[in-house]
Amino acid sequence: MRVLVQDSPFDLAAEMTGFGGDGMGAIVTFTGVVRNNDRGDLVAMDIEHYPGMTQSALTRIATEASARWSLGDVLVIHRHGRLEPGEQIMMVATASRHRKDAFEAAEFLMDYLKSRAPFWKKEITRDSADWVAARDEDEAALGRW
Amino acid sequence: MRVLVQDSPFDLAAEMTGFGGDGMGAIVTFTGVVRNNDRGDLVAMDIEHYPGMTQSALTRIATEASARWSLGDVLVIHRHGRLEPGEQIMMVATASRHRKDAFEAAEFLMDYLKSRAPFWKKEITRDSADWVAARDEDEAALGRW
Amino acid sequence: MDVLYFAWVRERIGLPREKVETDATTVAELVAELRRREERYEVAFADLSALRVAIDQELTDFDAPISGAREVAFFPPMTGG
Amino acid sequence: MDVLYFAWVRERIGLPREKVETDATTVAELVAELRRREERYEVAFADLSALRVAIDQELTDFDAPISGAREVAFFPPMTGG
Repeated sequence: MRVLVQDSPFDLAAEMTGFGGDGMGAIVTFTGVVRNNDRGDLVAMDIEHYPGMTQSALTRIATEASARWSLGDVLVIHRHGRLEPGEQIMMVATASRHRKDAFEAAEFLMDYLKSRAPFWKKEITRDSADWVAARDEDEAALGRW
Repeated sequence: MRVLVQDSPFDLAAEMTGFGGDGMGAIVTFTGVVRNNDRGDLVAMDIEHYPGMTQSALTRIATEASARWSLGDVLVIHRHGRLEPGEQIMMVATASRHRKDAFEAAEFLMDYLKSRAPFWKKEITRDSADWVAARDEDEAALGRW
Repeated sequence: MDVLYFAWVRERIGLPREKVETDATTVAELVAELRRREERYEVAFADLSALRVAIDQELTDFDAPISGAREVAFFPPMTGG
Repeated sequence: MDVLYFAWVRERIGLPREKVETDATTVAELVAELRRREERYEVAFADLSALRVAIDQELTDFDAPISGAREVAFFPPMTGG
């Protein structure tokens, strides 16, 4: 299991080299990318986090996923700081013998990352800077696990 | 949308460069890897396909996914021929504005690829060569879509 | 018409494809005709529930009509992915 | 104890962390005490349903005891991923 919290970019390809290991037939990745807003005037997304808590919160989520599903490997990377449209924000990867476990564990990781990891996004446009509101559906998504 | 049927290896990183495009916040990939059997004596997996039908069957599945979910991009790669343990067999990738669409579409693609794309796997060990039997649970997985 | 065989169907029949002249109007009739030919066909087609069929490269059923078909393919359930 | 603020809580209160001496026994009592201090605290803590709290870097509830806590953090619902 690897959990990385960083301001620098990450390289999906480099992270996936050797990921999974022997006997794992299924690898799922999720990559989150800064997307422009509906008005198309996003300058950057500013991501604040709680340094003392972030690593342990992500590790706890990854550990929980490993306990619930049969996983050969788990990777979580989450960036903070100022990210421009098109930049990668975060990724998770899961490896398992079967695709069902790999998919479910990746979705679980994403649902918990959204609402239980101490990150806050601020949307910076030319004229404004607004904190992104949590979405009810993200909180509701936890109910399925 | 890209659909590739090939005997040569593919490079997840190269395929993902520029994948998704503007406005897509969520990218999901699934990679299938040849895993050893329970006895640990797999020499290779021999993958036969139906050349005239394979490309069109995969394209149909990818088109169906694009119709059902809001996707910015879809990629399907499936190899055939002789593949050794640890080699990548296939991958799918989906890009969407939101993670739910990207995950669901990727799972849909995988479920249909398993049971509706004309590929047949033969497990080659030192002493035997046996066709892999279709699993009832793979057929049953189609029921959820 | 061309008749194609894949995976263990190909192995049991011993060839990947052949030209077949037939008056059969459905896949099932074509199968019955092939089964009467030789034992290897009888063996390959013994259990239709273990077989799948495509006409002109599209999956279909054994009761599908084959008039006008250029290519009929028989194979076991697919195991891609 | 250290009290930390993040995102708009930090912005409304105007600082990221401060030392607080308190006799409060629960998070809710600590919040009540902070609200009595100055209007910026009153504003930041006006709607507890819009806030989350962590004690010693673990998420908890507003009725959690704070005796022995080294660090209490207040922030809006998280928006990671």
